Amino acid sequence: MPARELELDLEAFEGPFDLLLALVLRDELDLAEVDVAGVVLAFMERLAERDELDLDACGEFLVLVAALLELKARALLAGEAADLEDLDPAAAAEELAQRLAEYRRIKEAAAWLAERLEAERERYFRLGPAPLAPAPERRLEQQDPAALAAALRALAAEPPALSLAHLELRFPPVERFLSRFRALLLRRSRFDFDSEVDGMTRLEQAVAFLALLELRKGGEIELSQAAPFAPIRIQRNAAAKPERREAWNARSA
Amino acid sequence: MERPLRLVAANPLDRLARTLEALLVVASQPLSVAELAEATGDDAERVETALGLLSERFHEGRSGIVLEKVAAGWAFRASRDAAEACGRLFERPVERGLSAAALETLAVIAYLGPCSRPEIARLRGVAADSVVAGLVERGLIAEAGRDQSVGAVRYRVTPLFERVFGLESLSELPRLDDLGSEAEEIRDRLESLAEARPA
Amino acid sequence: MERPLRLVAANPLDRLARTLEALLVVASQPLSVAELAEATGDDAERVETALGLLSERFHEGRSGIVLEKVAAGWAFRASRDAAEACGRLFERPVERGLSAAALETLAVIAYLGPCSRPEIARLRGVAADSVVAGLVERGLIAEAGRDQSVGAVRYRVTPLFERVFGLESLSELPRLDDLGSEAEEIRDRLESLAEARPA
Repeated sequence: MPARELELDLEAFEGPFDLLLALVLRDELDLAEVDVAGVVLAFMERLAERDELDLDACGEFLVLVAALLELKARALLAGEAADLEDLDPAAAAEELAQRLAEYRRIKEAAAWLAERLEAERERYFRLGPAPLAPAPERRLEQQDPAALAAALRALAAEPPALSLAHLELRFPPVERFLSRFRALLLRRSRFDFDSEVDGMTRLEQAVAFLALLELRKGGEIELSQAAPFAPIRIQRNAAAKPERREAWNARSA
Repeated sequence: MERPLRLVAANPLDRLARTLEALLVVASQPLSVAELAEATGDDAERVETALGLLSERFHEGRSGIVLEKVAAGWAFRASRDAAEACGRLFERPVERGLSAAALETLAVIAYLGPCSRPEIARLRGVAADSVVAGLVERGLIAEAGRDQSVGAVRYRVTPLFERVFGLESLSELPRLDDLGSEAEEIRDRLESLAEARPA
Repeated sequence: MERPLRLVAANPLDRLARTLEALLVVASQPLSVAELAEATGDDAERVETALGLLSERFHEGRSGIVLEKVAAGWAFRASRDAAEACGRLFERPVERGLSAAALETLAVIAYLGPCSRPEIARLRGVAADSVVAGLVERGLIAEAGRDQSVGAVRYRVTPLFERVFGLESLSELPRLDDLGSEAEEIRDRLESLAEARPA
């Protein structure tokens, strides 16, 4: 089951995770009341119920939770090109306010359309041709077959657009953290996750954590944590030798 | 003349006639007396009488809208006086080109061979129903049996398609060697792209 | 009263009006003045005058057939008095109403002009795919080429949309108020929210 379908039962919200995000984006849910740690705990509980680590689900979850954290930090809702990390809180608040106002206007327009539709309920008109009308003949000029080739070529060359594009996040590749941690493990048999990712953005921290899960899945490391929210300890697995793996990033999750 | 006119306006039969007018102008096929009676909640006899009134009003030579009784029922048609103008209305000018959606769909079917609507939708990443219906209506594609596994109707290009694109046969389509030498190869490529594309 | 009637009947403007009636009763969508002028071989100004005559005759409350100006053209429809009878015989184009998601999506497309699913999703904060497919199926929106940069299919509203919502053109949509105080209000709320939260 995808992470976005994760059922949540929080104080402020009950329902699937993706609905929570949608409500937050639409300003229908007060973000201050959303317990992000509760979301994480719910996910961890579900993970614990399973024997196998579902890396795809983890990746998606981390991406979504990172989105939520970024939102909560008021730095998410930047314009297409703006670098999120460069946004100061005031600019981010401005951006968020603009975006919410934009959505409000759309809702107003939708309400106007709904009223209009109701008012026009009594207007019946014919859909389709008249019963005794001649069938219109459509003629087409001679066409160039090169247009067909061009159409297919364009379809075959179409760049894949980003999923979750509306969240407008930029994801650093997991590979970057994989190499970094592997290099670290060559020098040290154990390290502390929190101190390694100190100073990174939340998004980078989330992707770094994903890299940890990947290393653990491959049996390269062991993870331990004394208590929830205590520092995460990483220990090199003596049996495994660090090796290069295929590039993998959060976007392909 | 004023007085009888007012009387007619107040007459429920005239009211019924107006409702019938309304029904007939919305209908896409001739309506029977039974259908009209049911829709108006009136009896067949009164509907017949009202139709008689309307036939008088919407009569050839008197009105551009003519009420006609055909085998299946009653329907409005254009008066014969307007035949020439109607001819011009329905004779559409020769169209210069096809929409991007139509061209893409034709390209998929022409290059990959018979495809079903679900296949076309998957490859293009958008629903194909209206585009396919439009191309069928124009005679550029036609049904070609059903997909073996799913049972969906498949479509092929028609001889008219070949004429419009000036092709003796599909083997004359411009080569797409950069995409793949075989239709299968091109199809695989499009499919993997479609999968990568957000739904 | 007989005499003036005959005179009117002999008047070429009335003849033009009858031809227009005929065209409008067989047309499958609203006809623009230009289309009517071309089909009748008459000039636009005279067509407008004749349409004025017809509007008087085919007027709500006076006739079961009503002439209306809609979707950048002229079309006949049933009078509102006959809505109940019509409801027994015909389906409305938007029979079961539209969901909130569908209305929001229509609003985005109608106001912003052609846009793609990712753009709609960005504005609404949720994926738009099934909603868009539903609106295409109902004929309220249609494909309008692909986005130049990303290659996503873009959508526009159709003349049917204008007709269903009874709009002469999209310019009849109410102007949405400028952000103004609302944006400020939201910003204030965000700021107080930020202050209330530790670090």
